[in-house]
Amino acid sequence: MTHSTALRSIVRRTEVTWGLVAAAVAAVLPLIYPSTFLLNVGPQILVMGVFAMSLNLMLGYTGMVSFGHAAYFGMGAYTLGILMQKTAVGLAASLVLAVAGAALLALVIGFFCVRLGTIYFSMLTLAFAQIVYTVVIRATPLTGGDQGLIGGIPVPPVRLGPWTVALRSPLAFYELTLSLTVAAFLLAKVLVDSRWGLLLRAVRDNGDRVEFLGASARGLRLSAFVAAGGFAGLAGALMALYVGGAYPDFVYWTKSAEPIFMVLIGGMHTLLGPLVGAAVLVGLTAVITQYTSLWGLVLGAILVAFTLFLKVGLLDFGAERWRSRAAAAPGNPPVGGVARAREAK
Amino acid sequence: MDLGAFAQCVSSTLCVVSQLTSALITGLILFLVASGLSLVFGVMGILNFAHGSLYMLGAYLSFSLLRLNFGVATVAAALGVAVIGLLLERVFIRHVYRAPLLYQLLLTYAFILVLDDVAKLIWGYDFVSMGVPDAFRRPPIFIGRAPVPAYYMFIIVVGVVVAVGLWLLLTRTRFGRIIRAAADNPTMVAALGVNVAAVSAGVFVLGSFLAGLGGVLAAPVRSIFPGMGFSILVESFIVVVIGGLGSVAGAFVGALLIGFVRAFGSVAFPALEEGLVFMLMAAVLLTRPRGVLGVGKEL
Amino acid sequence: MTRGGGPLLELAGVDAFYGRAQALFDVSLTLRRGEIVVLLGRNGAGKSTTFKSVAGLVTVRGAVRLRDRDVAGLAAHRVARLGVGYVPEDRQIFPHLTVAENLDIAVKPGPDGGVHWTRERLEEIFPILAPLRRRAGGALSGGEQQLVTIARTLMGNPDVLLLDEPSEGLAPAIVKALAGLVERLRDEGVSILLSEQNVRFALRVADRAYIIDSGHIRYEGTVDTLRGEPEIMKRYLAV
Amino acid sequence: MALLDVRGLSKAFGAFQAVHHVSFAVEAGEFSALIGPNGAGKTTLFNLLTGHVPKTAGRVIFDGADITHRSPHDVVHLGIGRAFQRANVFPAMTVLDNVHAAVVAHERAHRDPLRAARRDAAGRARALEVLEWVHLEGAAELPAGSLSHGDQKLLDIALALALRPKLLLLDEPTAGMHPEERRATMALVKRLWRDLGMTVVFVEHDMDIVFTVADTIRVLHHGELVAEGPPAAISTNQLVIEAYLGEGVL
Repeated sequence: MTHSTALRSIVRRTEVTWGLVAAAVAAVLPLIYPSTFLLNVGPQILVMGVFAMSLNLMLGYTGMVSFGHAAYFGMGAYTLGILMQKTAVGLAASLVLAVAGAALLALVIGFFCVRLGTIYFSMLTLAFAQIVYTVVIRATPLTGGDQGLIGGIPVPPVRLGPWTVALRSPLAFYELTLSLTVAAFLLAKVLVDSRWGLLLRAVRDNGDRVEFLGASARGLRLSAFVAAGGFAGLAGALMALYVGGAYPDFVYWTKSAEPIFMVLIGGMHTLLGPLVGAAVLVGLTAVITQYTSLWGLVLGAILVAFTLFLKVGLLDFGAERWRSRAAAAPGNPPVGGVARAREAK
Repeated sequence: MDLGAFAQCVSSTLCVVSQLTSALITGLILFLVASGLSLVFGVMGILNFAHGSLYMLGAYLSFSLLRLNFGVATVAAALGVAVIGLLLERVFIRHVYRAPLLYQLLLTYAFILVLDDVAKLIWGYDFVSMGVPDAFRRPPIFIGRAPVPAYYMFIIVVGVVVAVGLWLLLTRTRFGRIIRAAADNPTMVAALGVNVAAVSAGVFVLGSFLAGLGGVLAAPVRSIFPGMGFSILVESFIVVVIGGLGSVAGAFVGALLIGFVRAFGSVAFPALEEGLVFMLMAAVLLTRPRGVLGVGKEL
Repeated sequence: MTRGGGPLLELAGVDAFYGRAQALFDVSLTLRRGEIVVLLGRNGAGKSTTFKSVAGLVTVRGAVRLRDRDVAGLAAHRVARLGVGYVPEDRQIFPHLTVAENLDIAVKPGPDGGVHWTRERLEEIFPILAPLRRRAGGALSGGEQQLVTIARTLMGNPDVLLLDEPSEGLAPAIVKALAGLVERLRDEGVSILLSEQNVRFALRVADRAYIIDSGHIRYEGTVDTLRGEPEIMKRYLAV
Repeated sequence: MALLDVRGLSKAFGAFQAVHHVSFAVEAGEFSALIGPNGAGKTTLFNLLTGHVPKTAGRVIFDGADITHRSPHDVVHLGIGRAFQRANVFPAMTVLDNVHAAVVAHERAHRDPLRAARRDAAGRARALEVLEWVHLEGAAELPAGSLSHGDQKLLDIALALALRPKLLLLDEPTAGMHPEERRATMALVKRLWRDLGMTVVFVEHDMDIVFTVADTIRVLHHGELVAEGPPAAISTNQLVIEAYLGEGVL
């Protein structure tokens, strides 16, 4: 009993520990090894990692496959971009409003989508996302239409106590993205380990049974949808800062597909899994494109091998290995309530 | 919204006929691709992301084979795609029948990446355009005073013939009955002595053939480029959802519906052109969550 | 009665599993040529699983011998082609196919290559079939579905017929007709393994009986012997 | 006053009368069985009581409140818990998380953002206590899906117990178990009934068990309540014997 409980909390703490260790390494790395490649690709990995992690609140933790998650990513990006370009709202407030805007959009769209299940849910999320896309490319005065929000996003230097940090510097931006990613990860971790997160997983496993426990599976799905939308909005806002604009392809459906594959590659049973998936997919693409323009061929072949041979996400594979080793360890308690009832009788 | 333009169009034979033929060729090509997707999904439960890439391969093969002869190119290209489909199914896809749906998507998405790059290697990065085959370089056919290009008529005829043929295959042959029965209950079909694995492979080949044929027919009227399979893939998914999962008749209705929405919607709502099809899907899903002709198959 | 030595169908020490859950424990039973054997037991006792073990629809350990050939682990369609006709409990008619189409799917020669059953012959034995030909399977009543699934299975010319609870949910008059039909099939050379909860029906048509409970065979004997064992009937069948 | 009062309850699926004009009253503290052949309408009756299937006609009064048209959630929170014929649990979650989820849902803690976001040591402790009731505490950290069928059935019951129901509906709690396991499980259920002061209605096919443990037996046949009474009266009831033996069928 105590043995396995201990194991459980180790696993639980492990994710945070590993996450923080990885973050510390990532924070120090560019200081000792200032590579342009790293400063270039690093923020992309982090932003896409947060995006994939946000999707996983739905996909892995609630069992909902959204094909239209780019809508909230794009909403975050455009909200931040428009606020920073056209108003006097500051960076911090713009980030908050970008998250809020994305969550609000998710609330409206999610309200309709969570009524449907399985593939129908997926297709309806796709439909709404494409409608958002249409609005984005047509609302030219606000969004810049096909061209996107061009002309860059003015980012004023940020004052941190005695220091003034110019976020235009790639290193500063890298560290900012990293710290926001860590914050998002820790917040998401608190959420998925909470009672709410517990019920989300219950919905994922068996939504009908949740209803019989007196909780609304639909309401829980909607809350996961909104939370995922908010985190996606953060990712989108960061992406807008990174590229200095917001573009229609942020909202296009191919942008919705990317985080799905990141989650699948990294593993859907943890929050770090999607980040790992983003690192693999973005990193591999960046590396492969340096050598060949036919990156799809190489990446595709890797993915085919991955699906056929590994069949689960990388971190899930590792966790499963670890668990089966732990389960085989001696000292595990006997099970069998029915048998125990027989003895008790 | 531009209802004035729409009113003007419907009052002119020229415009109506031209939008009508456009609706039909869009719808019928889409039907060919989507019916294959629907069959594969209905019988095997596989959502094949690479289905659009098979369409692309059909177009490219037809482009390359046209040098020989149009008839040969059409038949050989579609059959070639069917063979590619068979290879994909036997070598890769049969290993993921029992895998979660998302892993099937990941695998077939990987095919898209590979096949697009293969297309780049063989046919280059740029758009290629093949033009109307010589056999169809002839005066248009007039409906009233409105001209319809001969090749458009060819697409419409082939599309309708294939639709009818597919319907006959599914309803009038033993193979068709087995396919429909396997979509409902593959275990029982196996218990009656039918090799369901062989049927699945057959269905995948048929689906690939249909996608390839769609590409072949589209090649002369659309630009051909790596990645051209993507947008028709999304539209095919929409057709399958609108028509009801696994229903070929539904796919026919759904595909034509999309053809019409695209052709006439672009006149009436030019500002919403990109979104119309998705609005249609949202409307269908919100009012009839199992599709227009859906039989209520649960995923 | 027996030809070619051993029994037509024999299960020897069969364990069956659904995933990790074991549903049958060391089940052994035999069906000889020309026999009707009934497997009795309550809901969930393991009757359907026994049938699925023969039909190749569940993972088994142990031997399933058909005419002395071990068929355990063979794919379902191979078992069917070797002459086993399986009529599942819930009938599993193809609802979107017509009756004629349902029958057509199963058409194949028997294990000896012979064709004993044709649609014409079946329509003669099941007069109800002919007028139903064009009706969709899903639109039939329970009794009609039961007869169609039996007829469908016969189109494959099996020499072993597995009938899983054929009387369930049928009106008394239909059950009576079913009894006559089962006997007629036996007379035409089909050996039948039957499972039932309707003890009366079972004891009327069968030659021998097995009782299964919690995945274990608890009793084996002729129907006449079983009739004289009220204790056993009460314990396992709540009769 | 009866805890559960069912009056003229009917349910038709198209032309098929699944439950037809059923009336009965379950007294508080009762330990009763609902029996009847397959397809008699027992599960449908449960679905009607818990509000999962709309009623064609009739009323249901529970604990003084009319719950005829209340939502399934309300019915749960008013105190009707339910376990299922086929173990209905959360297979990928640990056994403890399964019950903890039920505790959270029962307390409606997930709906209060401040409580929802915090970890819940007290809730886990309560969940563990519930697991001890059904002797599954040793399996607390295993995935529910890895339990044996019988243990999953117990976990299903534990999920219902975590809701602290006044009335517990058990649909074939011993289905698929060995005879000895069945008896042990029913004995456990009866002890829980006594210790927790619940009212229990269970569906069961094993007549030995039914006639041994139930105080009251109700018999459903073709959707109608054909008999109701103590075991002694039911065992000699001609209608019941017919329903089970299929008199008149051949």
